[in-house]
Amino acid sequence: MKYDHDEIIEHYRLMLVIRRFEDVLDQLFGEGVIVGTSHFCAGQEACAVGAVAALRPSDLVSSNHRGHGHFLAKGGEPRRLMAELFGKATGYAGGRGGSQHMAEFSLGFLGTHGITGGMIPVATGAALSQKLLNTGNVVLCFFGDGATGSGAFHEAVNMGAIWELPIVYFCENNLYAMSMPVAEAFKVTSIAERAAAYGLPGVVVDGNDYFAVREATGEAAEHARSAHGPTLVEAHTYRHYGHSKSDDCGYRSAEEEAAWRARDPLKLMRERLIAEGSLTEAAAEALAQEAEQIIADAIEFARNSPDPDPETLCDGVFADFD
Amino acid sequence: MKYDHDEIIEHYRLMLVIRRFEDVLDQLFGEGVIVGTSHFCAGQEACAVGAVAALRPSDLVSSNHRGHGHFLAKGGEPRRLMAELFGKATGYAGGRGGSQHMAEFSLGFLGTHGITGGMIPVATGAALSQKLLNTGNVVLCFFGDGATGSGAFHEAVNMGAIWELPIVYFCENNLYAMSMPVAEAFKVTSIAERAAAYGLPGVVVDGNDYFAVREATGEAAEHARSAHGPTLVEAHTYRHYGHSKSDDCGYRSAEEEAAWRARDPLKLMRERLIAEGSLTEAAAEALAQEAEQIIADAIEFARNSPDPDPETLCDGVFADFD
Amino acid sequence: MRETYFSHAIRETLAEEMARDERVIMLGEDIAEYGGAFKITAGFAERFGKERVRNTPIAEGGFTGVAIGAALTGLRPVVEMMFMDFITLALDQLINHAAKFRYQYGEQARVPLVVRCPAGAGRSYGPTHSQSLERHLVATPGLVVVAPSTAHDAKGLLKSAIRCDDPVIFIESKVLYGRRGDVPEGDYTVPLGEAKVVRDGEDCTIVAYSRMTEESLRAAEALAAKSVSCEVIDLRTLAPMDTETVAESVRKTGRVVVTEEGPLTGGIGAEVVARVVESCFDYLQAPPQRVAASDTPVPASRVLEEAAIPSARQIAEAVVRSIRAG
Amino acid sequence: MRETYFSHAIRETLAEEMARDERVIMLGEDIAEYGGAFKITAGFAERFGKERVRNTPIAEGGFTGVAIGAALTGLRPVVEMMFMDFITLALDQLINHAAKFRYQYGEQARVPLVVRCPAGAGRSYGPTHSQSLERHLVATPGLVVVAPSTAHDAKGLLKSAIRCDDPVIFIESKVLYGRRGDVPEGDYTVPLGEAKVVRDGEDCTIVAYSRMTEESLRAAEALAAKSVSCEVIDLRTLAPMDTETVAESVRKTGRVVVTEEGPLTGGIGAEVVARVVESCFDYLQAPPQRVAASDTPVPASRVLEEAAIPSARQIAEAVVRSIRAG
Ligand SMILES: Cc1ncc(C[n+]2csc(CCOP(=O)(O)OP(=O)(O)O)c2C)c(N)n1
Ligand SMILES: Cc1ncc(C[n+]2csc(CCOP(=O)(O)OP(=O)(O)O)c2C)c(N)n1
Ligand SMILES: [Mg+2]
Ligand SMILES: [Mg+2]
Repeated sequence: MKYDHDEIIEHYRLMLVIRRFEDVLDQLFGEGVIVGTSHFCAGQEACAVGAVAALRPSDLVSSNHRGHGHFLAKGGEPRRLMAELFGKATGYAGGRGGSQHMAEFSLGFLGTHGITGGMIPVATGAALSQKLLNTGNVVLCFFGDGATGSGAFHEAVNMGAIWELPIVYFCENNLYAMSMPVAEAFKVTSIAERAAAYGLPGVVVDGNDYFAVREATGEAAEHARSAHGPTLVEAHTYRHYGHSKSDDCGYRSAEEEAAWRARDPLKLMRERLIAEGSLTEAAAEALAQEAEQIIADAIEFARNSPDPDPETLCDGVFADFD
Repeated sequence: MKYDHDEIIEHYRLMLVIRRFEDVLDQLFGEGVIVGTSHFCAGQEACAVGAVAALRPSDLVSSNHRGHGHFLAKGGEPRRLMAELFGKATGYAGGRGGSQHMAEFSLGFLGTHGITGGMIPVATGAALSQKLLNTGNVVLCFFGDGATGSGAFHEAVNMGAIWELPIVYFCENNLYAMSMPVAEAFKVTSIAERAAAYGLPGVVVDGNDYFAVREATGEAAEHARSAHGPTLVEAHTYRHYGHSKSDDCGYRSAEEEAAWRARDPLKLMRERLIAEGSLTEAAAEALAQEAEQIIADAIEFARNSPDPDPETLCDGVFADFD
Repeated sequence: MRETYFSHAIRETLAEEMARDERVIMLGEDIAEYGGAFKITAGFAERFGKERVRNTPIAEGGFTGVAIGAALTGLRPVVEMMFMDFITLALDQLINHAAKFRYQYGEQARVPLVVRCPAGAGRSYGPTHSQSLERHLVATPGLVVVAPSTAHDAKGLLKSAIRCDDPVIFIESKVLYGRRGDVPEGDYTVPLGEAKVVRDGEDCTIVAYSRMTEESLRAAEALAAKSVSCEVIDLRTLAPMDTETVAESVRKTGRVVVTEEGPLTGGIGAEVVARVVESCFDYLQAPPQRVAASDTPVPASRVLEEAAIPSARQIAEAVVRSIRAG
Repeated sequence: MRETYFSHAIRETLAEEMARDERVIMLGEDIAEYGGAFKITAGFAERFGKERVRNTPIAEGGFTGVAIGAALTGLRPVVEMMFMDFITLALDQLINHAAKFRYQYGEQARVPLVVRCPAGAGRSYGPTHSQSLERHLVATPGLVVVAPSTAHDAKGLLKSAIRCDDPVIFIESKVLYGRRGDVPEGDYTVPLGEAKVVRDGEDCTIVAYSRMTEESLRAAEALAAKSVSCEVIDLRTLAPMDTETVAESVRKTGRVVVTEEGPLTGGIGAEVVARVVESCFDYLQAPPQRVAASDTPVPASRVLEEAAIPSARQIAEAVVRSIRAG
């Protein structure tokens, strides 16, 4: 294996943590403990963890509405993420943002956001900063297949291309935008094909395979870092849950779901690591329990955290006018 | 010749009229007779006239900021167009719109418009009407190279493609968007290449050759009419004047300008028609004088037309609330 | 009369109008088989076909523009803007195209378009899924803006909106979706451009629309117990605004409180206040009061969201302030 | 002190700020070699290089978003929106991104962005090239909106805007570009958020900004000849608004006329009136008056455009109406 063993195990554990985080959230929503909405990334963990694994810690990540995995992969603490979902003062956005609006710049995490496609220009601007400030960092910009229909995608990717910015456009193609199948939203069969319209390389990768994702993203990141400009990476993947907590997935067939569950990224990774001898069944079980513990602790933390103080409602709208 | 002789001569005359219209406008602006702004299409007459020649009279045309030629080609009267530029009550928009905001639906002319790219979705919607109302008509949607950078282009062309709407996306690539060379705005060398991103055919055509434009547009229109969806036609052309009346074209080289003037669409057409024996020098001269007369008459009409009545300022904001 | 949900009243209206007029079509994200984020159009694709109930890609500016073009050329499109927050992406098409076409192209141009906008807070959806952005539409000459507060009016106003030859922004409070009210079966319209006195009173006029009408009635109820009599006006149409109904009431009560779910600055309340002082200054016994959301984004956390959005209590307090003031 | 054009004051400021701070960059259509549609940045590309003076494709939403992202991560971008009319295309990035980032992401997030907007009518450019769209920005919590009326303030306010850590919309009247005024050489700032009394008076307060300040002063001049003394306030910053300076004046004069170049409904005037009645109702001797453009798109024809846009005459008439009223 060309990667560090401990790191790989750590990343596998991270994927377990993300999965557990999402599974538990689904329960908490069901029980009414959490209100609002959330978009679960269970099934797409290899994209988040595999792609971020290809970065340096000082690189930046921008996310979208389905961002818990991206944030945890970039070093977000499950406790503060969970607290945000509970709407608590200790959450990453102090309860103001909820699932779709949280960031932690010290980790290089530029934020989840609720406007589909809206962060693609913002991430492109972050890449412009990296270039002009000569940081040597690259930006990894996550978005879904649906977002590629937006004008924001088109305008931003074009600027990333002509200015040869250090950014990787990473499309998690999970076959649907909400209920809209990719084939209904676009006439092209592959989103990576669209890269050509911007004069960019486009690559397709198995988004459920941590190693494949890491490999492809690593190449794209080095391409970007060495001033060759962006790449459009299209990762094929699938979400286990519905679009958001209120979706029953009536638009997907049972066969399709089963086929993708059979290619669950956690299962694939576990099987591979065990086959390679990097992991034992017992160690895998222990990691799963660790993940459970981490999430249980996060819930505990969130539950015991204070609500934001309503007196702070109007604070911080401006940096210079408070 | 596969086209009707009289029609071809008529179209050549139309191109002369458009040229004269623009040349005279330039003078009128210079003299301060006309205020506001205008974008002249001199040099691009073969696009307007050649493309519209490929349509049926009941087909629709949508335009942009550089729309005098499109409007005249679709049957607009020079008098009322000129009156609009004079800001007169007899103009197509009663003086309210000026160069960039006039339409005549009875002619199937959906309008010039001042927002670059903004009419592409609107034209796509008109194509949706044609499809759902089974009119058998197609929409010809004109825009420039610069407009293809806009999100509106991306979003609309994608919808035109997936819904297989009867529309021809006609890009007049005149090498610049204002001062921005195509090669600086896009990494791809040809705009037609971008069609592939939408699963559409893209064709490149010599935009200074009336016959080539008519041929390509005709094929695209029949493709659209027979429910096969849109085509992206890219016509290479060049504007003789600056972007708008205030532009000195400092960004273009004298050689480039000379090379394109040598391929002036009027010159090309005249030479071809004379070579083919369809036109004599004398007849060509007579047509040019006719064009001059038509424009002189239009100016006379505009000059003698009344100003709009300021009392009407607030009329017609709504259809149902006046 | 039958009691039904606000959301069902809208669904029923859309279905009736689609059945009545072939030119009525729908465009929006996930509106076909899925029935839309709020299930308003559930069953429509099966009934009316996917040609007329059209799923769009995620392209709010684009599909609003497409609807505008379709409206100009013979169809009567109804767009579903999944959340009103996304209308920001369509503002160029609405402000620079739909709103201007009739004025600039003249009588030949009509834009019989309805843009349905689920709006407002109260569900802890956070800053980009909770806004009340009607201010941007009301401030644009050429757009009609409608915001019903009851299931009855939702049906009658939506019928009028669909039959109107101007572009109409139709605001649907997400919280009101779950309210029930009496709704006649079959065809009826509520005229656009007319406010309604929904409660008679003598001491103070409360002007509201959409969900805040409910809160205002609640405030009026509470104040009635303290012998303060409030007249409540539901604007129903925000643009063009029915200033006369408001003015008539204020001339009687001498006091006015205006409330809305959007932030204070630059809101609908400012316009109402400006019109009230212009039209009935001499009748005013106290300064008009605005009760609006905080001048902040809408926070997600329930405690913060509740603090941000006005409620009956704040409306009642404003009435009391007004009465104490003079 | 030196007299210079309003447009030159802006150019000079941009150049000085780019020289002072490497993080200041510019983005916009045709701003490099071409110098922008109004030639404000002529020579900048040569002087500062095309890395920092960046021509963009026609993609207002996209490049505004790019600027926002760059601002979040260490640069201080100045965007040129060729015509303010095109800001409609960037409203999602401004309303749902720039304006919310600090509030939702907390203190770590700053958006030191300036969006320069040549605005207003008077050139017969027609409906899509003549608008005053500040209403949309002022009504959005989290945005700073600035609109200078003199070359002096243009320089001082633009310096403050560039040095501000919040997103600032900077409105430049296209007509004012051609005005000359005294402008100190070198560095000075005019603080954001402070209105200015530009003429003292006793009988009526006129509140204005941008080009309407000039018209208001002209009206005040004309009225002085008839022994009516007007106090003229130039708001300068529209958001956050300096209500106190206005209120102080109105408490003295008892009358207020508010004027703006945008249409009446939903404009800045409504907000000013609402604040005035809230803060100095008891001092008002007459109903506040708004003088604004017609509730129409801006027509191209000179006669219509002149009829649509307010002028000194209408402002003076409003003052007289106010004085007659009480
Ligand atoms: C501008 C905008 N339009 C619509 C939505 C509603 N919405 C949220 S996520 C989503 C689907 C996004 O699909 P995709 O980009 O494929 O991401 P996925 O959810 O599949 O991960 C939609 C329509 C939104 N949040 N923002
Ligand atoms: C949304 C918008 N952005 C910018 C402009 C200013 N503008 C008008 S035309 C133009 C260039 C358009 O270039 P292109 O599409 O190639 O058409 P051409 O002028 O070359 O015919 C620009 C930048 C505008 N009118 N609308
Ligand atoms: Mg998807
Ligand atoms: Mg061009």
